[in-house]
Amino acid sequence: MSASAVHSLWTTAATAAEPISKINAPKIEYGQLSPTLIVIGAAVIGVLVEAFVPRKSRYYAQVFVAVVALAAAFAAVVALAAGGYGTTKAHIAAMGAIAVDGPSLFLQGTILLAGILGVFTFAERRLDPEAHGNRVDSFAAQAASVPGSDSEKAAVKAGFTTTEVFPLLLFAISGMLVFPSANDLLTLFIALEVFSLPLYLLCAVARRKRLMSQEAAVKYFLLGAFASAFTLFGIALLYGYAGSVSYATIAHVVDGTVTNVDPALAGTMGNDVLLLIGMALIVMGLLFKVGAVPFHMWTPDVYQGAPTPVTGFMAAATKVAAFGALLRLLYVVLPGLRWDWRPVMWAVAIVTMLGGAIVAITQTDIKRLLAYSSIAHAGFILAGVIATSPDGVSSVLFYLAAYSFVTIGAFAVVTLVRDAGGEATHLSKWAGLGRRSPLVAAVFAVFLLSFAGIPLTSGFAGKFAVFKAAAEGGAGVLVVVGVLSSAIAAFFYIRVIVLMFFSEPKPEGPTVAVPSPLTTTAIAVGVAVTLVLGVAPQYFLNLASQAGVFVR
Amino acid sequence: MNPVNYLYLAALLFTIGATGVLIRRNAIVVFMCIELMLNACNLTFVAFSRMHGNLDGQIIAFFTMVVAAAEVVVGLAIIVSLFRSRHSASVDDASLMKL
Amino acid sequence: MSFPLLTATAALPALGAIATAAVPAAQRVAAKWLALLVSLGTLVLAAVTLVRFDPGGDRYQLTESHAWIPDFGVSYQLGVDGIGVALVALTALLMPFVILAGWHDADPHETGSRRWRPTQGFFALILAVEAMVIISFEATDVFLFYIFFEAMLIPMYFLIGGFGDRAHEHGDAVAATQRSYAAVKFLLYNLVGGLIMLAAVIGLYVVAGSFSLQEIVQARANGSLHMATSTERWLFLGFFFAFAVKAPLWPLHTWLPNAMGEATAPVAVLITAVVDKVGTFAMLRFCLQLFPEASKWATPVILVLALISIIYGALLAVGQRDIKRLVAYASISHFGFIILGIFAMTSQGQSGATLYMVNHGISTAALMLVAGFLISRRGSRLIADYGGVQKVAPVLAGTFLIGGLATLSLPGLAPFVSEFLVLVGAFERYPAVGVVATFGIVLAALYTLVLYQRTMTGPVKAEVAEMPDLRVRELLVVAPLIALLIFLGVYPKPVTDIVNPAVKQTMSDVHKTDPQPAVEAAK
Amino acid sequence: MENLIALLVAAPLLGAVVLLCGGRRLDAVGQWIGTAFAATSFVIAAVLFADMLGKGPEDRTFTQHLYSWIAVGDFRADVGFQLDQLSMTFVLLITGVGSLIHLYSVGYMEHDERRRRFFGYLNLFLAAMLLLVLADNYLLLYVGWEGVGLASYLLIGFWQHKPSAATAAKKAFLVNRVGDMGLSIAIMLMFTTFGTFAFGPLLGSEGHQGVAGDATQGKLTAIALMLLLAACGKSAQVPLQSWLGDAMEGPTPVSALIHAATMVTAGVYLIVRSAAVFNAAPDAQLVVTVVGGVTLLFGAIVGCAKDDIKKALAGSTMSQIGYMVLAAGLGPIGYVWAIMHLVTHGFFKAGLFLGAGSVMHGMNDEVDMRKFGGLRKYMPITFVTFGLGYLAIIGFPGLSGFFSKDKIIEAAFAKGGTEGWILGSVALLGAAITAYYMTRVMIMTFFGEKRWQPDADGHEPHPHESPRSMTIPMIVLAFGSVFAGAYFSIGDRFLHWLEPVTGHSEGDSPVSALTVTLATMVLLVVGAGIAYLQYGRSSVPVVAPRGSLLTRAARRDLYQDDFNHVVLVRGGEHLTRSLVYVDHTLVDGVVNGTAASVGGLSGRLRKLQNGYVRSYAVSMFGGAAIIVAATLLMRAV
Repeated sequence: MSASAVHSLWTTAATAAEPISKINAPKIEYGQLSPTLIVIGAAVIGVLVEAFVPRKSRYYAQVFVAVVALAAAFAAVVALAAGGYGTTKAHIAAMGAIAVDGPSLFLQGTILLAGILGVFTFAERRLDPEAHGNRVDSFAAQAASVPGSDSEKAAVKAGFTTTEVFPLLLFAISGMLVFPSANDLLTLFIALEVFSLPLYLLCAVARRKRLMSQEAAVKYFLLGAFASAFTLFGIALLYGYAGSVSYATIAHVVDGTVTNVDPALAGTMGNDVLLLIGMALIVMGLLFKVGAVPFHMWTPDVYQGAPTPVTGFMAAATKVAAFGALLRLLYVVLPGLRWDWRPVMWAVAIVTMLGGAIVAITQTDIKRLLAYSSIAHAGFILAGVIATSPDGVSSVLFYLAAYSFVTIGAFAVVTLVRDAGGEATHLSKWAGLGRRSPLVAAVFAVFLLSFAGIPLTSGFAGKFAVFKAAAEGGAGVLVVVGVLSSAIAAFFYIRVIVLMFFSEPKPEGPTVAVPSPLTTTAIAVGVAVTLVLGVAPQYFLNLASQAGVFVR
Repeated sequence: MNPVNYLYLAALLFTIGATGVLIRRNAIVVFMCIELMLNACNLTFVAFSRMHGNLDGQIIAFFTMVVAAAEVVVGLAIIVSLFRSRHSASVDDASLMKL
Repeated sequence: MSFPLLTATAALPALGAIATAAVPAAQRVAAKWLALLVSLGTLVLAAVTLVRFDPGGDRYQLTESHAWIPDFGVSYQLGVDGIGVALVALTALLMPFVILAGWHDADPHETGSRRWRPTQGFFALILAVEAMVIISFEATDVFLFYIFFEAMLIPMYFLIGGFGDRAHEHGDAVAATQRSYAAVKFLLYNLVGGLIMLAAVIGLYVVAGSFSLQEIVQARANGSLHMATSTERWLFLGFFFAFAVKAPLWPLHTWLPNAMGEATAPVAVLITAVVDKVGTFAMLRFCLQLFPEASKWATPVILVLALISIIYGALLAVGQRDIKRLVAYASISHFGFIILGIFAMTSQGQSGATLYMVNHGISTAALMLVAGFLISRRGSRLIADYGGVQKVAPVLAGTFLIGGLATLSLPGLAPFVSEFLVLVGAFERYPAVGVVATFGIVLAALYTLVLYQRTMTGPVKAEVAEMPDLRVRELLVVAPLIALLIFLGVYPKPVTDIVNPAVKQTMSDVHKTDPQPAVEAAK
Repeated sequence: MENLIALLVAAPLLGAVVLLCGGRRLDAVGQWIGTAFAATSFVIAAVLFADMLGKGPEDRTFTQHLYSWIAVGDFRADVGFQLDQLSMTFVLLITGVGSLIHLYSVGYMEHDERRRRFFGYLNLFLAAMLLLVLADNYLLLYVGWEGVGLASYLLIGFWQHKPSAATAAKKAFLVNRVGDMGLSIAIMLMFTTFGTFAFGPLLGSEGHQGVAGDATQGKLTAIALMLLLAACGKSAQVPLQSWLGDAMEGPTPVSALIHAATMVTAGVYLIVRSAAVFNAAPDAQLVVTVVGGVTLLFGAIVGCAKDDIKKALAGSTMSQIGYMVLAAGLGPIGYVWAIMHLVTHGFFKAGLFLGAGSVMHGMNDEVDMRKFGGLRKYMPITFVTFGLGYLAIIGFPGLSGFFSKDKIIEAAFAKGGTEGWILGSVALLGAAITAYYMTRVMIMTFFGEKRWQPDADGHEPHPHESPRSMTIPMIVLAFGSVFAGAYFSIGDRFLHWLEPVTGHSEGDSPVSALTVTLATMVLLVVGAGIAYLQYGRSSVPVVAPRGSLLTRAARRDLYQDDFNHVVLVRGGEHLTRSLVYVDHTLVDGVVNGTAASVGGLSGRLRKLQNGYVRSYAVSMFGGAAIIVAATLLMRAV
């Protein structure tokens, strides 16, 4: 970089006598950002509720606020989509920070619905036996107090409950809403942190098995922060490469179609090493969030340790948000780099599919099992991402929608199977469940079959869509690997079914708690979506394919 | 002085931070190393912003500090609660869940 | 549009399944009757289909077509040709007997919660299987077929793993583990096959851009759709693998003996007489029509495998100690014949194969169900545990013998016609193959008669001395089947007339004609 | 009139259905129902016969087409009947002898509670056998062919509680299946060669010539040999003869009807029926004669050593059928004589078996001739009828066997050339041996002093004459065995009767008929004489002496059975057992192995998840490094 250019910076600044007020005020399309804004607002209200509403009624207030807010946000999304913002009127809002287009609206809708179901499972208070006459949910009475300490006993006795989880959830959701629609790297990073931090906390506040819960939180937090540091560094490098963090600009620079190159930038701009490393690091950060091998190792531990409602929500919503962001990054920013990132993504997809499926075989804890299965599914979705075609986008969107509902439903069922120590997550305890309570077992079997991708379930439709897109995108090998790994995966889903239906029930086996309408709704919706998307997916496929176009 | 050197320094810091994460046991120290990595990122932003002659990088640096601060809050909360229940902040002790 | 007969034929058992499953725990007898009535109703519908079907008419009749998942190029297309309608009829025909034979197989005997309703489940699952099998015989859309081809595994899986023989020589615990092993083996084998087929299905879509069988076949015929040789072969292999697992063809057969051995006799019949037929049927309908060239390319290997199945299956049947496993291996041998007939690419071979599917269904049903009655009486599947039964239960022994004679395809019984047609069909194109296959009939006699001799003749074993003869219900199951065997053996025309045109079509699809007799050829 | 043909088959078939499905309520009258149906079809046969005699020799072929059975592509098989002189001969023999034996069984099976089923089986047999000889195409013939196999299976194993009986039945069916394999291959060959396997177009009927001759030598020989294989199975010819001896486990009437008079001669029918094919395949004919010659001696030798009266007779049956096959192998020279011998043999062999049965009936089912002796005093009728049958079979001048066998020997010489001499001398030798073993049977059974003792539980047998229902058939058959031959031969009646179907030609015999006859006589006397010296003069030991090597070999059917046992049975068992092992370890093992290895891999990969957050970080860091490196490399290369 030449000294003259640097000098010119100051000189222009000096000669610019007129005040800085020339900077015209930012223009924010509040209407189009309403979904996010509503949720954030609700989250803030939630905080105020914590501050001012008396303890007894906080729970109800929080649940009310959360549900209403999410519903409203969803309504807003629908309204926007109906208003054509998903298709014709799709554009960049908020000074280029946020893209309002098909994918964002579709994913925001999915996240919001998942969020509502999440709130339901969070709010479930009938599963655990009452403590001192107070209904309790699956969160610690007082997260700060040491497990088993007097202070905790006191808290339980006083009937405290951690109602903060609801605002935290809302904050997380708001971050997730922004994440897939972020249109510059800074927004991306902020959104990432906004939805990650609350999740870290939520992981730590389990009522039972607190040590595991806290350990999960620590692991999640450290690794998450580690990953986001990489992401940030990647962002920095990309900024260095393109001189801007806005997707459009970077894309232009990548394509070499950038207009009026500032001579000052000529030095670093177009330095592909920066570009490639930066891209790799950002992608890595996103792959961490979706739990792709080799960035997956947090998944099993966190899924197992976190309170099951949190796990369910996290497993569903995080994947949706992260894949949305990944899609936008690869399709909007880096399409010019296809030939660089596709081979890498191929490799990642393959090891993810196989790794997840293979390791899952020998798992003995249902939550860990589902964790590994979620890893395998991340691999399948990656196969669709790699297709780099409109079909690829829509298939991924569809898959995410289908997958998130199955996941929430499955984890909701996990919360029901309990013994003295809380949830009985060890597989051996599930033996003969089909004999004790056929209905619950059958429902869980439906979810498992959907995970396994058996026809007439949403899992099959999604898998087919993704593989089809991949094959059309010329990734036939991925399809074959995917098929093989789903064969392997089938084995452990089947194993659970065998356990539930064909093994004799253990005398000291767990009991199935009768849930409140809340969890019941969550599960019912899960089953319904699973079957509907399996038998008559056309409507949603249309939705997805309409939503399959990014704005740039 | 050529601002590119700042990039080298940043990369160095980032690597040191990363290495620290990998080798240190105490959760606090690990966390500090992560902060170090974030700082390296900030330095990079600023350096580039200097080189490109636009202010985006510097603004981003401010955002990053805020985020880092938030992270500290959350992080410390978690680590402290872990320490209180285990009387140890060693990340290696926190390995109940494995396999 | 007219009344959707085909849909109705498949939908009735489907709805019946739901209804049966919904019957409250207390009224399990009602569930049985409901299931029986539904299956009879389906039989009526199938009969109507058979009547409405005009052998001289279009290739696919009673067709229905509705858009289903345009995004996947999938439409809900039904239609039957002679082969399909025959097999639909077979399925519908066997079901009432299966249900009747399994009348008491699912009476609850283990402690479960009051919501545990094995009986309802058992019959609901059977009906579900019927529905899925029927629709996959009717589907003319590859994807639609695939969906049910795969989906039918699940109810079958629960039928195999969930319900075993009432008494078991090794006690309940062992029985349970063996059952679930068999069920899992069944599922995984077929699932892997199906998934590999899925890859091929997707590939087909990428190549052809449609799943409609007729469209693709036409497109290939008029050259508007060109498939690279290698592509066609890969796709063919993908499809064929799945069907070969289902059929099952050596060396993919090992799941069948486990499944049939552990499942109750009616379920075993369901597997071998109905579900497995989907595999051979699909070879005839999909492999040959979609990939004629590849089929011809693969023929030599497939013929060899079929021969191995015939001889190997028969020899292993001879070596079995377990009645049901013996029947299973016999079936493997018979499936060898069917596949041999299909890939002989002669009208005799393919008509024979189709006829064979029908006849084998009936004859195995007869043999297996009687075997089931026998086993339910003594509570053991081991041949060695029986002896001299004909002395105490002559009718049972007699029906068992007739079933056996049908299995060894005695002239005058239905299987003979089909088996001879298959042999001739194979012989006229590949004499050596025909001759080797003929050894199968000797081995068939061997394992059948050995089985009969060991179980039914000789001095009466103490354990069977008190064995009651066939009850009315059981006789009601067996007698019609035997009558049918004899009728179709003496007068197979009704079936052949329906099948022949379809086979002629298939033959023209693969551009094959029957070889001419040497003498006329010389002239 | 021709529409009666179907009834021939239908009547006994109906009988079988009625008896087998009738249930216990028919137990009392079962035997009479069965006999009635058999007689019915005999009457029908007689009517048809009369009708046929009314017609000229050329239009004596009746046909009846019922319906098209199998029709796929060019493959057409109809259910239709063809009744010509050849089939007529068989029909009369089958229904006639059949009815008699039904009658005989009424007495013989009196005390068996499963009588009804027995008669059902007998009727089933009649139906199948009639179908066999009446079918107008090979596939339908095949139905009858296996039908009689089934009937014979059921009847041999009628006393299923005896393991030996069950085994014998199974053996019979299996060996026959091997023959059937030949028949089905022959049919396939015919279809691929000629496009048809119906008698009319293939073999030709009155008026037009069949296409049988048009094919190449090779194909014709193949077809002929396959037919021969079938014939060997059914007619117990070497190498498929092993089942006949064991088949004697069945009730004696069964042995008489199926394993002497009718079913076992089906092979001869098949060959003669397929004359057109064989005539065009001389090589195959030679093989046929060889098979016939070998079996002729084989059976005779076996017959000499057996002490079980029925087994001895079985050996003789084998040998006599050997004569017929030999004759049939000679072509037009021999066809007629083969059939003629077949008919006469039907009479006297049936008679002999019934006699044997009557003896057993009187002797508590004892079959060991060494425990008989001097029975002529106790059962005179049996003695006389048996004696006449004996004279007939050894070919005593003037009796049936004399004419038929003599003709065959002449024909054998007439074949001319070396094989003519060989076959002729073999036939002569056979005659001698026949005389020997039959005399032996005769003497051991009816002459000498009584040798029977109380059996295990002290029952002293009280030999007595059998009831009339048994003796009448024996008498009738005795008449047949005495006069049939003469009746057929005077004025060559039989020759003229059958010639239109089989054709006939006198070969050029190197030796005159008279010489042959004289030679036969001499050898006859010699054979009988030796037997007399051995058994008539000296007393017969109750316990069989060790005997010469040949004797011991003959007792064990010349070890041919042992060979089968060692090679086929044992070998087969080993094969199946090893295959079961293979299936379990290899075929199944491969799959399970893969599954296991995946599981193992899973177990190992699992270890990576060691719970230490820092190692997770390492994997992330490594992953990141690899991705970065990969992306850069991707660009570099």
